[in-house]
Amino acid sequence: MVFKKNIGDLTVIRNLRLNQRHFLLELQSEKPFPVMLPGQFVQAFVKDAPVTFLRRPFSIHAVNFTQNILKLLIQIKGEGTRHLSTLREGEKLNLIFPLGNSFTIPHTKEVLLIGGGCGVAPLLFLAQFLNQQQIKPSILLGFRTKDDIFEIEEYSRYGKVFISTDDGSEGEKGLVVDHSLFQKERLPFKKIYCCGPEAMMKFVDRIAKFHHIDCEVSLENTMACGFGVCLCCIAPTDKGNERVCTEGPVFNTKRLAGW
Amino acid sequence: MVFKKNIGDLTVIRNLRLNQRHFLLELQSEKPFPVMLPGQFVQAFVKDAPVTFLRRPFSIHAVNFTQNILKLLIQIKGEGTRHLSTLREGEKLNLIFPLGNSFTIPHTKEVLLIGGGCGVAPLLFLAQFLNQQQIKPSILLGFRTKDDIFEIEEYSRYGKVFISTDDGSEGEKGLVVDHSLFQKERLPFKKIYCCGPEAMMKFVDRIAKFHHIDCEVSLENTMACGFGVCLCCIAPTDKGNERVCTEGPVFNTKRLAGW
Amino acid sequence: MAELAINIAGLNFRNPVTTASGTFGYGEEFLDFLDPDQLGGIFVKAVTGKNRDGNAYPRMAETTGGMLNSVGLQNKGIDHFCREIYPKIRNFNTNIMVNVSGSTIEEYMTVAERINELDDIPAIELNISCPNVKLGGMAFGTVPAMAREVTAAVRKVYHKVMMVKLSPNVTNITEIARAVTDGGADVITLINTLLGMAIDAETQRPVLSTITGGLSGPAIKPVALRMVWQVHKAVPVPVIGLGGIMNATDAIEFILAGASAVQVGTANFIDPQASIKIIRGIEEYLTRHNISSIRELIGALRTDV
Amino acid sequence: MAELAINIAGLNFRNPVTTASGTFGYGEEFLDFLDPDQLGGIFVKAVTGKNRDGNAYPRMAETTGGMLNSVGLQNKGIDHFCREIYPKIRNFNTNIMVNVSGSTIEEYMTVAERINELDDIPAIELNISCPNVKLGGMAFGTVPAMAREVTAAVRKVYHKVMMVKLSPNVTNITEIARAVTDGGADVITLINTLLGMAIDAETQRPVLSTITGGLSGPAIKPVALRMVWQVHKAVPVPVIGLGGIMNATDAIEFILAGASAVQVGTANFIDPQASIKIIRGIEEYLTRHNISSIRELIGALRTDV
Ligand SMILES: Cc1cc2nc3c(=O)[nH]c(=O)nc-3n(C[C@H](O)[C@H](O)[C@H](O)COP(=O)(O)OP(=O)(O)OC[C@H]3O[C@@H](n4cnc5c(N)ncnc54)[C@H](O)[C@@H]3O)c2cc1C
Ligand SMILES: Cc1cc2nc3c(=O)[nH]c(=O)nc-3n(C[C@H](O)[C@H](O)[C@H](O)COP(=O)(O)OP(=O)(O)OC[C@H]3O[C@@H](n4cnc5c(N)ncnc54)[C@H](O)[C@@H]3O)c2cc1C
Ligand SMILES: Cc1cc2nc3c(=O)[nH]c(=O)nc-3n(C[C@H](O)[C@H](O)[C@H](O)COP(=O)(O)O)c2cc1C
Ligand SMILES: Cc1cc2nc3c(=O)[nH]c(=O)nc-3n(C[C@H](O)[C@H](O)[C@H](O)COP(=O)(O)O)c2cc1C
Ligand code: FES
Ligand code: FES
Repeated sequence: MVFKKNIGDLTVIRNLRLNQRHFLLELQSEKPFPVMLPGQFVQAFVKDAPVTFLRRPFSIHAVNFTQNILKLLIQIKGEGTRHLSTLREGEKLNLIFPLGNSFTIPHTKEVLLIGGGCGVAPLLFLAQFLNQQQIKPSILLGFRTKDDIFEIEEYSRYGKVFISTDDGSEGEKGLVVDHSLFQKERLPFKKIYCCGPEAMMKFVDRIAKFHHIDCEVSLENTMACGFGVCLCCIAPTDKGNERVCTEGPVFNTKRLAGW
Repeated sequence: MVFKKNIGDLTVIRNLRLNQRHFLLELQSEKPFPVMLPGQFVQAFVKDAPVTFLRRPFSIHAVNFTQNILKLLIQIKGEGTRHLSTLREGEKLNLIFPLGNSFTIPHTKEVLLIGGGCGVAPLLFLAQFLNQQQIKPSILLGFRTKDDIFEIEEYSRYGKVFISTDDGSEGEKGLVVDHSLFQKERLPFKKIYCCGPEAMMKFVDRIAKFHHIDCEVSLENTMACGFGVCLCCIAPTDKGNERVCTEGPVFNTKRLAGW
Repeated sequence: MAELAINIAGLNFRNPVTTASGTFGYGEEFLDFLDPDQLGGIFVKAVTGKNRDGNAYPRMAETTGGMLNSVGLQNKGIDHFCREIYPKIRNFNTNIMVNVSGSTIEEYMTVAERINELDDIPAIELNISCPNVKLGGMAFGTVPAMAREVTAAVRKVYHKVMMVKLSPNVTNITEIARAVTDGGADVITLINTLLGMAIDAETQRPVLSTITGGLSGPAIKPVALRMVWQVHKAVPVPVIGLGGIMNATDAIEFILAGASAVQVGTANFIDPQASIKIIRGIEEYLTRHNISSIRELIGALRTDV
Repeated sequence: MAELAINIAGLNFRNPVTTASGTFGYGEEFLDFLDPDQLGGIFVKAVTGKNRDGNAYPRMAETTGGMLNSVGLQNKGIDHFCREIYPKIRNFNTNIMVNVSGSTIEEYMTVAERINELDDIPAIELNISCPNVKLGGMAFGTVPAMAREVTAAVRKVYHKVMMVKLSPNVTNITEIARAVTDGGADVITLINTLLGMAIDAETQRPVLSTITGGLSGPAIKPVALRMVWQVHKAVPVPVIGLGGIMNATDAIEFILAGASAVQVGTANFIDPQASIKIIRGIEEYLTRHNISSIRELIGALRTDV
């Protein structure tokens, strides 16, 4: 599927601080949105930041197509995200969107979504989308600690939510792959969608492969352009080096070399 | 005289737009001010500006030593000044100050101040200072047009103000050197202080030399450091190349080579 | 209306703004953002003799006012270019120029010879300046005798406009420029990227898999301008300038320094419409300064006192 | 408390942070901002044989992430230095090193010989890399044989620690590094400025009176890091690294790449306390990473996969 790419200023209508390291940007467009699917991302231009030079990629967290509102869930990492965290209502944010491919529509209703850290971002949009396909996924979210948790009610609207924290302060203690969901001989899932740190995704994929569950992951990468021309964002696949921003960011782990 | 240089954050307590191209920044210090004299300047750090790299020099426009308030009068020229024009109350501005030498105390009461464009900036502080020495200077201010004029009431508190505009929309029409003040055989001034574009200052100096009037000018220059270490800000004087930021910015025109 | 058209080595350009190799894909990727037919030309990305996978990830590091890349000439080779890419782009109504790369003189010759057969490619840009492959062009671009040799060899098999793209990583750029002019270059383009390096202090590792990479973006503009100025004065052939051009003012600086045309590179990543905005900005500049043709600005830097 | 002290060619440094020649005056100008005795050392500005007025104004242009300068070694000459400056700075309790510049081998020798007599100057930095004077050092710094010759000549008359500062405007920095090592350099410092140019599109003139000038600041950091890394691997003598260091992270990157110490240059203009903040930042880094001495970091870049 080919998506028409847009470039333009969106207006910040809300900048909500979720906790010390995360915030939620609600952006409104004057023009109607194009088709956008879960797993796709935007490239945001950080204006007036002395250090950042390139755009910054963020997954589409949620979309309201009737009101032309797009949400980004952002973790403060460095200068670029710190700067975006200071955006005020009414200010503009220039985006190129939508970029990349998307999660595929599953051929099953037994679906599990797994997110870690700010890798949870694209899963809300995905859960919403699955609901529209009459699928209520299970959603397993991993956080470092209780204080990092946010928006559980949002996810709960679309499926059953399970939580794990590294320190056990909420939900089960440990990594997502330690969760009791997986402590069974046969898992009740036929499809896993996963997004988070690479190490976590590889762990999840190992479980998926062991249980012969189809698994799609959204890869991390450092990107210069985000729309396929610089060839900086490469992942080795069964077809050689492919562009994470264009052939990805979502890959079926079957296709990833070295996984 | 040696001034102790300070570096620190001052708080913006007012940012007043005077007209399309000029604004007035009022900055308050928590610490008491050091000695500062008219003609001296500050080096301001433009935070969060993607293009500006070096600090920007601005003359001290006025000082309130009891309330620790320092005023800068700034003309929007490029990225740096545009950025400063958006500072809001409560934000911080990092300054190195006071820098450079100062206008000297005149040995006469027959004093004329001449300013053109935003070269008027140091003259308010100078006029205030002269008043403290029981001197009421004449003040000749040149602007492009009526709409560019500002703060005349302020200057009027310290001396008699004359105005010229390029287009004659206020005061006399023409350049400051065309002003009727100078259309006399003998001028009633023994000292001229002048600040503005170099071409203007050279014109004024020619009049001053013709009438044997002592003349001090504040030189324009592009500066990297502002405190005497980079040697980028040079003016040719009777002692060779001198640093405008340290031996200047104020020079008696007698000492300037080529004037 | 000011005149933007120029002619470089017999080739007509609608305007002096082109896009740099490796930063514009094959042009297709930009169709959602701009109309390529408005551009002066497009330099498509490097084509080599055979398929190349390029370097391992990570290939990119952001730096102050720029970026490092170590893509390493990833492309599917000349056969694939002729068969799959060329048919899709040949009908763009602008000059499509191919960046020709290789590890040996023979490879350069093979690729150039094949491109010579393609009717709708009026020029090649010989890339003797890629810092990101072991046996890549950069060695050719830093030794005058080798630069001359590879240029002369390709000259024998390539009969249209031959541009040669120089590496800035040299002591004396005019020496290299003279060597490729002697070798038969019709046009010199410069600069390619500066060799640089980035380190992640936290992990204590290089950011790039290749340790070093090529620096591009506004950080390098002063070096690029200087080299364009030096080469413009040193050789009789026209120069195409690039390196950190972000806006029309930058482009005009290069033209004043002696560039007959410019290429927009890294700027495309940040604003895919940058090249079009630069064309409009040049037009405005000419109008504002009452200059009737861009040609009057080429090398017009005023250095009298 | 992590150990910051290092020893370079027999000379003890309290910490690896020094200030770069031409950006720190003679140290005195910074007394309102910092205590020089906290620094690892100070490289005072270039001293030549005779008084030099330097170049005409304008000498400075701001660029993206950096600046160009064309000061041109303005200084009052070696006599004035010995008579007027030395007595004022000799009692700073830190290493005061003098940047020695010239147009001829004889001039370098004369200056070095005079400085050899000054008890409280433990080292010189031979500047064979200034791009801003016609017969300035840069010619010496770009041709290996000349670099070797001037180094060897000064080595004969200078008997304390001799550092040689290299120009980055070369094809092969390791070649020059080897040449000055052969010539007797105890330490190599790099990099000096990159040759660049700025143009004012509105006036259509060069910004600098000299047309070209030296580029410094974070824009050049990737190039500087790369050269420090290359030279560290190529020669046995210690390296002092600089080029765009603005904060402690930058400094640590240079040390990881192989620098035994660093110099803070242009950053002093923007924050005159930058050098002191960098010392504190390095201390914090070592503590956070549980590293007992800065010496463990020198050249410790991890390049295994
Ligand atoms: C397709 C895609 C979707 C993404 N979606 C989201 C999202 O929805 N929410 C969110 O918070 N973040 C997301 N990210 C990550 C986000 O782009 C980075 O965190 C951001 O660019 C960091 O910018 P910065 O200037 O704050 O930090 P920087 O100063 O640039 O970097 C800080 C640290 O983060 C590392 N880093 C920076 N960018 C990346 C990257 N792309 N991948 C891995 N490590 C990186 C750097 O190496 C550095 O150590 C996504 C990344 C990609 C590629
Ligand atoms: C000692 C001193 C005192 C000053 N006092 C004041 C003051 O009180 N109020 C005020 O508005 N301005 C003052 N200036 C000028 C002010 O510093 C510049 O206008 C400002 O730095 C421009 O910054 P920018 O980023 O907005 O413009 P830039 O983008 O840096 O420059 C815009 C244009 O202005 C020119 N320019 C920039 N800086 C200077 C300079 N220092 N001298 C001459 N031309 C320059 C540039 O060449 C360019 O063409 C003073 C300058 C000096 C040296
Ligand atoms: C990601 C990337 C890939 C590049 N690939 C090529 C290439 O294949 N061939 C080439 O000659 N130059 C290549 N370049 C260099 C650019 O064409 C250009 O010379 C350089 O980036 C300087 O210009 P800029 O600062 O405007 O980007 C590449 C640059 C970048 C950033
Ligand atoms: C204004 C200025 C003057 C300089 N003068 C000298 C000098 O006299 N001798 C010298 O060896 N280097 C001189 N340099 C170069 C610096 O010492 C340093 O090598 C260069 O600026 C790169 O480091 P930085 O990016 O940290 O500034 C000068 C640099 C600047 C900016
Ligand atoms: S980020 Fe440029 S190709 Fe993917
Ligand atoms: S601005 Fe640096 S010496 Fe004057």
